[in-house]
Formats: sequence, structure tokens, C-alpha cells
Amino acid sequence: MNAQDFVGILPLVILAAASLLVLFAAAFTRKLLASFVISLAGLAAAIVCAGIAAAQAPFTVAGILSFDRFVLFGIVLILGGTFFAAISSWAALRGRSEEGGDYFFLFLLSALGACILAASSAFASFFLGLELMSVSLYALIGWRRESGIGTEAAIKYLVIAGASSAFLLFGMALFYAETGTMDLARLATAAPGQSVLAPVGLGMILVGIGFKLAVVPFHLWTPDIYDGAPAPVTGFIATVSKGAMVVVLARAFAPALVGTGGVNGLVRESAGAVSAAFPWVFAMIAGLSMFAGNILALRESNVKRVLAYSSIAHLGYILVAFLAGGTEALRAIAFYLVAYFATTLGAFAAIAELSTPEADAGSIEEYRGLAARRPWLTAALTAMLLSLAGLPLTAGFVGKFLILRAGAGAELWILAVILAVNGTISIFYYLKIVSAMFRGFAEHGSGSASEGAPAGGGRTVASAALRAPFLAAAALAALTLAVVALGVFPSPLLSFIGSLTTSGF
Amino acid sequence: MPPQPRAALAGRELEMLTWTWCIPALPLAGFLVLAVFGGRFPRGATAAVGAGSVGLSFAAAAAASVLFILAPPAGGFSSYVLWQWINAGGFSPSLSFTIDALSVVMILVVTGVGFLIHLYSTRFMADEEGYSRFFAYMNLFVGSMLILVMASNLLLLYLGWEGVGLCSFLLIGFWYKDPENGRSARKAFIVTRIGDVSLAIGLFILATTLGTLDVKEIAQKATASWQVGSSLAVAVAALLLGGAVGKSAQLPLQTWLPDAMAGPSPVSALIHAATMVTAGVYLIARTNALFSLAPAVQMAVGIIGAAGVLVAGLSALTQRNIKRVLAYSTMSQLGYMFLALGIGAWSGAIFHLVTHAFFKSLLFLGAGVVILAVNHEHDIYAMGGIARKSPFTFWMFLIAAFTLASIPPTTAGFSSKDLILTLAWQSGGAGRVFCALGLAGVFITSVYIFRLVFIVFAGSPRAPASASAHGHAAGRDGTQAGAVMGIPLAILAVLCLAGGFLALPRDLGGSPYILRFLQTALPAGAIPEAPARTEWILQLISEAASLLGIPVAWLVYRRGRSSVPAPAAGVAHYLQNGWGFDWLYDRLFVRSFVWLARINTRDVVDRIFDGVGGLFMLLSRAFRWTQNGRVRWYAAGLAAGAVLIVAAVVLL
Amino acid sequence: MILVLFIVAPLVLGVAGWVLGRRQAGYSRWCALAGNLFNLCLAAFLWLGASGVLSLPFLAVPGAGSPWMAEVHWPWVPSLGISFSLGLDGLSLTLLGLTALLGIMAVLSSWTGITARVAFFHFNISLVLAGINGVFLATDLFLFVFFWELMLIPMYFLIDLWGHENRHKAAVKFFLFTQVGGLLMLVAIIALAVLHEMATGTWTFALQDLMGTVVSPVIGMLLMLGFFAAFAVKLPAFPLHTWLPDAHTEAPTAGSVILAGLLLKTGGYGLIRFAVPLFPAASRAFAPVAIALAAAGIVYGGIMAFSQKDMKRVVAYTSVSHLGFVLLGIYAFTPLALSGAVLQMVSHGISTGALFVLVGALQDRIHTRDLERMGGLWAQVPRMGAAALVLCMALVGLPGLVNFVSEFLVLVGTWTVSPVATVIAGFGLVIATVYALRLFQAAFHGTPREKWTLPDLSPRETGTLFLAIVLLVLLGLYPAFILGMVGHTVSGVLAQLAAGGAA
Amino acid sequence: MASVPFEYGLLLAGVLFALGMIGVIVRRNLLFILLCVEVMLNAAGLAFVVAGSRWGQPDGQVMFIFLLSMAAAEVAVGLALLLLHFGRKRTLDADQMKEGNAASAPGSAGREGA
Repeated sequence: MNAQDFVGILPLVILAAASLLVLFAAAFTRKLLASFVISLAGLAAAIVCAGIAAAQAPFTVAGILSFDRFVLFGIVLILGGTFFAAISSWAALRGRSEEGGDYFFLFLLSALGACILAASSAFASFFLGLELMSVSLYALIGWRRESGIGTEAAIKYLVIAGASSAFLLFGMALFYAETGTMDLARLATAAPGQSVLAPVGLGMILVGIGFKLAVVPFHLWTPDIYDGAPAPVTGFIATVSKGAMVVVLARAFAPALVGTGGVNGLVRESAGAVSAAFPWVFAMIAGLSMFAGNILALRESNVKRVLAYSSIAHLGYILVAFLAGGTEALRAIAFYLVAYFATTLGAFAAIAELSTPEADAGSIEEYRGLAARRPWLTAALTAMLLSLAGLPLTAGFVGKFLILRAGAGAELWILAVILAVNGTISIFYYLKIVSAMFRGFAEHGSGSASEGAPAGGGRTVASAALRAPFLAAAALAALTLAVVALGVFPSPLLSFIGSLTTSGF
Repeated sequence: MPPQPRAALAGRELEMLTWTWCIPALPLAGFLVLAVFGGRFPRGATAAVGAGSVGLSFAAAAAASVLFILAPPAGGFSSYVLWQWINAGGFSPSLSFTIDALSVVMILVVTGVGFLIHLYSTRFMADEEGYSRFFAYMNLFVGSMLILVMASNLLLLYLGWEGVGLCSFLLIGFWYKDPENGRSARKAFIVTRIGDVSLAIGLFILATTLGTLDVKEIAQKATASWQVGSSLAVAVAALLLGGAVGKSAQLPLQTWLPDAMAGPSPVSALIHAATMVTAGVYLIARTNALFSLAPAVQMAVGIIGAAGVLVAGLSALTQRNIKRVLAYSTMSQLGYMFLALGIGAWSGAIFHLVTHAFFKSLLFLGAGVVILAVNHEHDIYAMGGIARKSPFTFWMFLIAAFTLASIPPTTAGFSSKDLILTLAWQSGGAGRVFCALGLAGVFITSVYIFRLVFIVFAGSPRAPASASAHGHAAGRDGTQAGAVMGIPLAILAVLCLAGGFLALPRDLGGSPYILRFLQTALPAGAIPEAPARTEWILQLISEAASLLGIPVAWLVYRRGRSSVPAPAAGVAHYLQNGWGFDWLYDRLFVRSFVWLARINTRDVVDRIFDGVGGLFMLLSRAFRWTQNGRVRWYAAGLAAGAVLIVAAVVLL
Repeated sequence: MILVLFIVAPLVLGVAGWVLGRRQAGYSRWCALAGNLFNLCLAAFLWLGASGVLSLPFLAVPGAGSPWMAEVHWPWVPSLGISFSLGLDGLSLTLLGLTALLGIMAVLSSWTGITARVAFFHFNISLVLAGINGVFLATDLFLFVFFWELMLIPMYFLIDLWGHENRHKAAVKFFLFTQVGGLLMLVAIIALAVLHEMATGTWTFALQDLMGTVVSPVIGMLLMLGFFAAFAVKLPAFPLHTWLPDAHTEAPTAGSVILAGLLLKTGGYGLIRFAVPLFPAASRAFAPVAIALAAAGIVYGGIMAFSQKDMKRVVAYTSVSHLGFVLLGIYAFTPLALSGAVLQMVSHGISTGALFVLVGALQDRIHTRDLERMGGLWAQVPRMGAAALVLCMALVGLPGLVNFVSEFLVLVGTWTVSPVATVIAGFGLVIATVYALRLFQAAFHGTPREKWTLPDLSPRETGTLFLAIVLLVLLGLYPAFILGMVGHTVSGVLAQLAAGGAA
Repeated sequence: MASVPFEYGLLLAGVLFALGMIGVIVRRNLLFILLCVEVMLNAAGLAFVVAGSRWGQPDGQVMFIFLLSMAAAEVAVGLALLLLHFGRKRTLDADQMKEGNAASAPGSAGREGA
């Protein structure tokens, strides 16, 4: 492999190296700080290198990894997400530093897997990245050994993930058996063969992908895992692992959907897909995910589970843009990913803020009256929730706008309307949380102008003794600012994304 | 804002009429003053402002009419624009006033009678709380009424029209503490409002078809562009009539007037006798051109009038409440005016309006004194012997009664009513029927009014509580009406006696001054001059009828209630309740509306939306069982999804 | 440029008030007040310019060429064809003035009522007013939606935090209803932009550009319905009105004032500014339905108003009834009716706003809104009673008050189009009498049902209400003041309609 | 000697896969569930080998080796987690793992309906 390739995979190399370093550090010092700093440094360096590598994209590495500007963008996103997740992890982990090192080791490993997944261009690398990511996640989800929920969540995730990757692999095998190729790019464009093997294989691969995206009907596991895993890990699962998969999906399947076929309100017929059914399958998945996610969240009273359901719906939104196909759609997806990353990470960072090392702040009761006690944190979380709800002044609004625009551009009217309707349904449960946080805010005794004293009673979140360490607070502030800034001045990012995808497909 | 005279009407004397905007402005100013500072004024100041503003406005009105009569403007009218009111899409009515014969007569009546009644009230209301409120409302009323009669376009007229309605509402409910008064006030406003809406719709048609609401222009354009009896004309006239019957308490919207007597007596005198209730008559006379274009509707006016004469008269026969008697009497007299309008005797109607203003307000003011004398007792059967207690009031009341019954030597009622009857006869056809009914009405009229006179003034005091218990109150207010209350009575009495000379029948050597004067504004009508013979025959008949009424009343009612023949009792009860219109309307409209409102207090539409929300909640609950936390079930979901997708891929 | 001040001034002062208010709550009141006063002066200043009293170089003659007197065009998201464009014409100027006025009334009405989180309260007030001003000024559809949604959040907080008993439910309901419409409108806007892009190859959300877009009748109707949904919910039109009574009833006084006085007007404004001009043909086709809805709303709202016990609910339902006139006037498509509709927006804003101030004052004193517990209050609070009387007469549409002029114009203008609807609406006037008299008499006449002892209006309250009443009378006697100002907009819309109808 | 057509191989793999899947669904014991997951993975591996043999490429076997190592890792983590779980619950009954939902029983949300 030549120097150029090396520069290309430099981010991955750095990440791997960093994880090793963390391992060593953990062996020598029990100080959490060391491994934490190393991971942050590694991530930062990797991001920089990804930037450098972008200069010579697109290029491929050993035929199993192919980088173009979009992939590198995705990688930067993944690394950035990991970066913020790591920071909020640090806040959450303090006081239990003994295994901290291993935690960050797994964290980096998982991120590495995500990067490989995003860049993969062949079945092998796809599978490798996926598993690297998943296996480390098993351990991370179950990190809180003393909490039963954590372990259970880890086991559930392991079982379901194992089964789903079995589906994925079996699908790959079938596809390979039929077409003789293991090239991801051919996945969608391979000519339909005689037998049904290839389509069936494709379908089973979709199962694997759908599982990671947690879209209907592969969404069942989501709330339990979100609930069980520590908040930062949940944030990581919600953003990084899904983001990586979205990148793959966009690259592997988007070509199939840039069809010029007849238009019929729901989907556009795909030109080169192995089976004409796929657009319909995707459309169904998108619609069902939007509805299922939002409707399930309506009566949910646990904030983390609410976010789990809402993430199901959000992936449905993304799929709408994905179905639209074309450059516009790709840009919409890219922007939405950024917005979604910032918002979700922010939300989980806020939750991590409110959590104790033992357990996370789940039940909405623990958020009641938060505004009077932690106004700034409340403001941040409110901003995140409003962004998830897609209200203006936030990135979520622009993202939703772009997706609708892409959908309308492809004349996916029905899906667009479904999206609008769901946007409304979702308002209900987001507002429920906001309203809970502001409960009693403007009532007497809650102090007039300044913050009131914590209204005690039970293990309320804010009485969680640990105040945010500076770094985590700064990260949260940065995310909030990002969310608002993207909502008000989206053009810089938009033009950047435009520069990414003009080459696009 | 300075009035800008219209160029077309340049000329000295017209210039001088352009200040007439102050005639309505003065009472309105009085209203503003009282409304803002009234609370802090002593009663004297309040009275000064309240009565004084109307007095000044009367002076102005008098001056204006003198000027007008001395130097009649070209075309018999002078209009001037204060300012453009509305300007939208070519529709541009302005705030403009017209002075012509008709409005001159009206403003004189309104301000003149109005001033007398204000004067009377300064004493009558002396012991009431809300003294300044009373005069504020009264001034507002006079102002609105003046706007109504001076307006040169129907939109401005409508403004006054609604304004007087509001004041009527406020004054009926003046004693607001009693919910019953509130109910009567509300009823009055709502029932008249129904007529108002019909009037408004009439205005819509005029505005959209003729593009103007100016009375003069309407007259010209309508006659120019509409055939006689054309559907539009009929529609408009009918709708205006709807407004008129509402305001003038004619069938079928008459039910509010008797209840309106809940207000203080001066109010009844001014609003529900002399001025506001005659607004309908004024409106029809104003828009006579339209009614001439719609003979059917004009006939309807006549029929309504004739019917009103009898219906109300008979009801008046049976009332126990002194003011309700007078109220029904008012309705029946208004019936005469409508009858006159129905046969096209515009000037005759207005003439009767004027005389009626005199005697009916006198009757009400007299009744007010009586009511004070028996300290707020309204039941005539609890009265009696007032004549001995307060002779002055008795004589005043008697004069008014004679005038109402159109018996000489009082001239006012005599000449106006006979004029109407004669013209009705002359107009032939239905007119003769009207004339006959009118004559019947004359008889009934004298019966019910003298029934009242005998029961209230004759005999001996029936109510123990009348003089003895509250002797002082009665003594001060009642028996000697007191100068402040006496003078207006006296003046009105004089007007009753002499008013007829405005237009004495020709065979009595009179000459129709006022009619001629009015005919500069109102068309003479196509009714042929009555030969002297017909005239005096009719006069004889009507005189006979009314004179006959006196002994009848004496025989039947001398001893008050006792002498109502038993079999007639049921009928009497029926008549007493105003022919059951109230009962009917209550069943038909009021209850159904209230029922409609009650059943839907919790907006049914809202239930629908709640249902939608509930549906989603239900779905949410329904789907939650999929989240049962069992890993095996999740795996099953995975498998099922896989099967579905594969099936889709294979089958599609 | 000067237009931006309308939005920036409340924002800046709102934030300032928030910051200062953390120390000393009083500051935030003054800041909010100052923001509105500034806007009022600004509006008055521009008004003088627009009516030719002052000659302002930066004010174009309305109607000549561009419909705007003044414009702002700043690039915002060029890659999507989105720009920060504001435009001022007679209609917007009128409504901006109304906003500032009612803003002042709102702040004054809650001067003493609000005691908790005063600073945050006034920040929200300023924010919602800024959003409303933005709505009245935006000429870029994306920007419009942006402001449109922006209004919701602070209003949500106003209801949810400072409202009455059932505030949480009411706040969410308000938000959801408005949001459904808003998102459907967003879809419609995007679809319109897409169609425009397909036709011309350029992305734009500018109103003037999109107006020309030709769409098939079916699509046009669908898109128009998307817009109509948003505006009909906000207006509110008949079947979609049910969020309003709850929101009005639960909101704090200032919230109710702003809701009734301004937020509802954004619906009518949207119809006039966007729904009709963008889809003339579809609007024509849809007019009969809209007129039917309007007539139904007028009567239905009236009956509901009569049947309510809660004073605020009564007023809320009267709003449903009166905004039916706005809808009626807009879809009659005659200059008279349209001018009437605009005037009705102003008159209803002032009168109902004042009515809510009054009801709020009453509730602060006796802590109930239940009409059946009141009665005979006049004896104690004659000044309040007098104000209530005038405002109830405004509900009735008594001549001499501007409400009469607007309703009369609407009905005259509608007569030629649909006599039936006009008659029904006229019947609505009778119902208006019924409920208005009930409202007034139940509270102030009759015998007191409970022993209330309450002070009469304070000078501040008196001043607020007096201002409103004087305006009602002055405009009632000289509505030309406003009719002249909005004349160009009205004729412009109708011209666009005619052109579209022809095309 | 005659070679079996690769479809049969795939068919065998498919049957194995189905067996594994069904096992995951029906077995209550977590250990067995893990085993069944392994079966599924191995079925996939077999399929790869068969497919590779069809094209005469090594790729199939390569994937199989990947797969084996991954399965090993997964089993390692899985057993560790099972130990943790058993240590607390003293049971490996999969249906007992429902703590996650205890926190979020329906209700409390539903009351304030839209």
C-alpha cells in the first residue's frame, strides 16, 4: 500500500493506536484522566487527519475500503460524536475510575468499527466494522454491573444483534452465491438474476441494516437498550452506530433509488435495483417507523425510552430523504445527520448530567420542576427537545425542512404529509417533558427572579450531588450553541455539504 | 370638526343652517360631561347639564326652524356634509345632516317634548340613586334621536336608530337591581334588534343595487330604475317595514313595548310614547318613495296599522297596570299612523305623530305623578280618588284623555285623527275598510282611556298604603305636582288644546298649515280632496263613537274590577296578555334557542378532536404490548420482519 | 432597513428586560413597555409618511410598481433560495400598529397581576410580539413559516407557566392545533417552491416570484388547502376553533389579550397575504366552502358564547363568531367585504383585547370567572361596568363603534356574492345581542349573588380601557383612517385574484 | 464423483438457520438462546462456504473464518454477561428479564390526552 492510501486510512490507524495506548495507560495508571485525555487526543487527531485525507478523496484502500468526501464527512461526524459522548462519559464515570481505562478502550474500538463500517465497500469490511462496533457495544451497554437493567439490556442487545448479524451474513452469502460478487456497490445495482436468491439475500441484509437503524419492524429492542445503557453510551448508540449505517445505506442503496421511473405519490420506481420491491419496502419501513416511534412515545413516561422511540421516528424521517434519492436528498441526509447528532448527543449529555454513577435519570418525575433548580441545563435540554420536535431557531427545523424539500422534490407527497402529521404527534411528548421541567416554575415559592431552592423529595435529579464538571458543561453548551446556530444560519454548513456531494452520485 | 357646506347649496341662509349639527351635538356633549364627571357632580349641576343641554338644543332647533320657514332653501331642503364617514370600494356614505320640513318638525318635537320631560325628570327622579346616570342616558337618547331624524343618509339614520335602541335598553333597565327590569330591557333590545337587522339587510340591498344610501338620491335612483311593484322595490320596502314595526312596536314585533314600562315614567313618556317608537313612522315617511314603488308593502303597512289599532286597543281595555294601559294605547295610536302611511297620507301620519307626542307624553307624565302619589303602585285597582287628592294632575290627565279620545274642546287628537280617517275614506278601496276599523278604534280608545280615568281618579282611595302611610312622599310629589313637574304638564296640556290648529279640518274653517309645510318634503299623495259633506259626516260618526265610549266606560268600570262580566273574564285574560303573542314567541323562539345552547354547552366539535387525541393514545396503549421486554419476543419480531421483507421481495 | 427594527426592538428590549429583571423585576416591565412604545412610535412615524403628512425618502408610493412601501432583502440561505425579506404595505403597517398597541395593553394589564418570574414573563411577551411583527412583515415564505412557528413557543410558555387551572392541557392543545396547520402549510410551501423550481429551474421562496407559479387545478387546490389549514386553525374557522376557548380561558390576561388581539389576526393576514394571492383560481373555487364555514362559525360561535358560564369562554366564543366575519369578508372577494374584513381584524383586536383586560381585572378582584357567581356588580364598580357596557356594545356591533363599520362593510360586500350567507350572518348579529346583553347583565345587573367587595378600576386599568374605547369610537366615526391605508393592499389582492382567475 | 448442486448446500444452511432462529424464539434458557444464535451464525458460515465453492473462490472460506472469530468474541462477551446476570438473578430464564419495562408502566403519560 502506498503513502497516499496510508494517509487515507490514517484516521483509522490513529484511532486503533489511541485505543491501544488507552489499554496501556490503564495498565500502568489507575487514573481515569490519562486514558480520557488520550482518547480525546486520539479522536481529535483522527478528525484532523480525516480532514487532510479529504484532500485526495475519493480513493480506495485495498479494495475493501473506499473513501469519498461524503464518507470522510461521515467519519468526521462519527469521530465528533464519539468525542462528545466520551466527554459526557467522563462526567458520568468519575468516582468509578478503576475500569475507566477499559471503558474508553472499548469506546474507541467501537468508534473504529463505526468508521470502518462507514467506509466499507465490500462485504468483508462491512461485516468486520459492524461486528467490531457491536461487540464493544455489548460490553459498554452492560457497563453498570450493579444495575440489573444494564446487564439485561446488554444481553438482549447481544442476542438480537447476534441474530441480526446472522441474517446479514446469511443474506450476504446468498447474494454472493447468486452473483459471485461481494462488492457493496453492486448490491443495489446487480442485474436481477434467474433465481430469487439475490433478492432474498438482499432482503436479509436489509434485516441486519434495519436492526442497527432500529426501524420498524426491527425496532423492538430500542427502548430497553436505551433505558439500560449508561446515558453516554445510549447517545453513542443513537448517533454513531446509526450514523455509520446510514452512510453505508446512502452509498450502497442510493444509486438504486436515483431512478427516472414513473412517479406515484409514494415512491419512485428504482431503475437498477435487484428487485422492484425495494422502494416499496423502504417506503413502508419509513412510514411505519415514523408512526410507530411517535405513537409509542405518546404514553411513555421514561425520558430515555421516549428518546428511544423518537429516534425510531427520526430514522423514519431520514429514510424519506433516502427514498427521494439524488444529490438533494444526500445533502438533506447529511445535514439531518449533523442536526440529529448534535441534538441527540446534547440530550443524552444533559441526561448524563442529571444522572448518578449508579443510575440514570429516567422517569419524567425526576425532571419535574427542574427549571427552577438548574435553569441552564433545562434551557439546553429544552433546546434539544425543541430541535427534535423540529421547531424553528433549531437545527431540527432546518433538517426537517430539507427532508421535506427532498421528499417533495421527488414528489413523495404521501410520505411528506405523513412526516408532517408525525411532526405534530411528536410535539405532544416533547412538550410533555418540557412542561414537566417547567412545572411550578412560575409559581410562588419558586423564587421570583433568581433560581429557587431545590424542592427536595425523593431522589430528584437535580439533587444529584455532582454538578457538571467544566468540560462536560462546556460540551453541552457547545452542542446547544451548535443546534441553535445551525437553526439560524444553516448556510455555511449547507454550502460545505454541497461541496461534499457535488461529486456525489 | 368644521362643517363644510356643499358648493351646490351656497347661499347665505343655507350657510346659516350648516351649524345645525350642534342640535344633536349639544345633548351628546351633555352626555359626555355627565358620563365622565357625572359621578362627582351635585344633583343640581347634573340637572342643569342634563336638562340645560336639551334646552339649548331646543333653542337651536327653534332658531333653525324659524330660519328655515322664513327662508325656505331651494328644493325645500338643505344638506351638508360633516365629513366622509366610510370610503371603501366606491361605497362612500358621509356624516351629513339634512334640514327639511320633515326633520324640522321632528327636531322640534324631539327637543321640545324632550326638554319638557327632562325638566319634569329633574324633580321626578330627585329621590333616585343614579341621578346623573339617568340624565346621561336621557341626553344620549335625545342626541341619537336627533341624529336619526336629521340624518341625510340611511346609514347615519341607522346609527341613530341603534343609538336610541341602546338608550331604550339602558333606561328600561335603569333600576338594574331588579332582574325583572333587566329582562324587560333585554327583551326590548333584542326584539327591536330583529327589526334592525331586517332594516340593515334592506340597506345592503339599497347600497349594492343603487350604490348609495343618501335618502334623496335613493328616491331619485329608485324611481328612475325600478318599476312599480318590482321585486327589488318590494323586497327593500318589506325589509324597511320590518325595521319600522320593530321600532314602533307594531305587529308582529310589538311584544316588547308593554314590558318596556318597567322604566321610569319620564322614560316611557319620552322614548316609548313621544319619540323613539315613532321612529318607524318617520322611517317610512322618509323613504316614502320606496313604499310608493311597492304598493303591496304599503298595503301591508296599512293592514298592520289597522290591525294594531284594534289589537292594542282591546288589550288596553283589560290592563291593570296604569302604564301598560298607556303602552297599549301608544301601540294603537301608532297603528293610526301606520294606517295613514298605508294609504299614502304621509303628512297626515306625521301630524298625528306630533299630536300624539303631545297628549301621550302628557298622559305618561300625569301617570308618573299618580304613581308617585300612590308611591310606586302601578295597579290601577289599588288606586282611586286621586282626583280629590291632586286635582291639578287630574285636570291635566283629563285633558290628555280627551285629546286621545279626540273630543273637543281639545283639538290636537281630534284634527289629526279625523284627518287620517277622512283621507282613509277618500282613498277608497281598502281605505274605506281602514276607515271603518279606525272608527271602531276611536270607540275603543275612548272606552279604555276613560276606564282608566274613572278607576284611577274617581271613587275613593282603594289602596290603604296610598296617602296615609307615605303621606309625606305623596304630599310632596303627588298631590301638588310641584312647579318643576307642573309646568311641563301645563305646557303639554296647552299643546293638546291648541295643537289642532296646526291643521284644523277645512269645514271647521281651519287651514292645513303643517300639512302644507310638510308637503315641501313629503309628496302630497294622490288622495282627492274630501267634499265637505263626507268630512263632517265622518267627524260626526267619530265624535259619536268617542262620546259613546264615556258612558260605556262609566257603566262598566265605575266600580273597577268587580264589574267585568264573568263570561268575558277568559277573553279579558287573553287580551290582557297581549293576545298571547308573548306566550307564542316564548315557545317558538326563546325556548328553542336556549335549549339549543344548553345541550351543547360543552362544544361537541371539541369532543371530536378529543376523540382524535384519544384515538392516538389508544393506539399507543395498544402498541405498548409489543414492548414487553422479552428478548425472545424481540427476536421473533426480527424474524417476522425478515419474513415479511423476503416475502415482499420474492412476491413483488 | 427600518422594518427590521420592528422585530429587533422587542427582541433586544426583551432580552435586556430579562437580564435586568433578574436583579429587579420592575425593569423587565418597563423594558417590555418601552419596546412596544418604540414600535408604536415607529408605526405612527411610518403612518405619517405613508399618508403623505411627512415625506419620508425611504418610503415608496404604495401601489406604484412594487406593492411595498419599504422592503428589506438580505441573503439568508442562498443555496435554498431563502432570503430574509421583509415588506411593508398598508395592511402590515396597520397590523404592526395594532400589535404595538395591544402589546402596551398586554403589558399594562399584567403590571401587578404577574408576580412570579416577572422577567421571564415579559421576555416571552416581547418574544411573541417580535414573532408576530415578523409574520406581518415577512415576504419570504420560509421566513414567514419561521416566524409563524416562532410565535408558538413563547405563547406556549405564557399559557403553560402563568395560566390558570387547566393551563397545561390548554397549552399543549393550542400548540398541537396550530402545529398541524403549520406543518401542512410548510409542506404546501415547499411543494410550491418545488413546482416553481421545476418550471423555472430556480429555487426561491419569495412571495412575489412564487405568485406567478402556474399549477394544475388539483395541485393548486391541495396546496391552497395546505395554507388554508394553517390559517383557518389560527383564525379560527368554524370546525377548527376548539383550541381557542381553552387557550383563551387558561391563558393569563396578557396572554389572552395577545391571543385574541393578535395571534388570531395572523390567520386572517395569512389568508389575505398568501393563501388568496398565491392560488387565485383555487381560492375562487374554494370560496363557497369558506363562506359557508364563515356563516356557520358566526352563528355557532354566537350560540356557544351564549351557553358558557365562564366569562373568558364567553369572550373566546365571541371571537369565533366575529372572526367568522373576517373569513366571510375575505372570501367574498369584493373590495367592500375585504376592506371590512381588514377593519374587522383591527376592531376585533381592540375591542376583544380590551374585553380581556377587563375580565382579567375582574378576575384579579373576585378570583372567579363564573358568571353565575357574579351579578349586581355595577353598584360597586360603576366605572368597570361602564367600560364593560361599551365593550359589550362593540360585540353587538353598535353603530358609532368601529365594529359596526367593519361588520356592515363585510355584509354589504357579501350581499352581492351570497345573500344567504349575509342573512345568516345578519342573524348572527341578533345572537350577538343576546350573548352580549347576557354577559353584561349577568355580571353587572341584577342582585349580587355573593358578597363581593371589590375596588373599582385602578387609574392604570382605567387608562388602558379608556384608550381602547376612545379608539373604538374614533375609528367608528372615521374608519376612513384605516380604510384608506389598506386600500392599496385590498385592490392589489383583488387585482391578483382577477388576473389569476383569468389565467 | 458427482458433486451436489450448491442449492442443496444452501438449503441445508437455510434449514440450520431456521432451526437456530426458531431456537432463539422458543427456548427460555439464555444459554440455549446463545447457542442458537451461534447455530444461526454457523449456518451463515456454511452458506458462505457453499457459495464460495460455487464460484471456486476462497472468499467464502475467508468470510467463514472472520465469522468464526467474531462468533467467538461474541460468545465470550455473552457468557460474561450471563454470569453477571446469573450472579444477581440466580436464573437464566430469558422471560424474567423485564426490569427495563418496570420503570415505564403505561399510564401517567396517557392521562393528559391531546
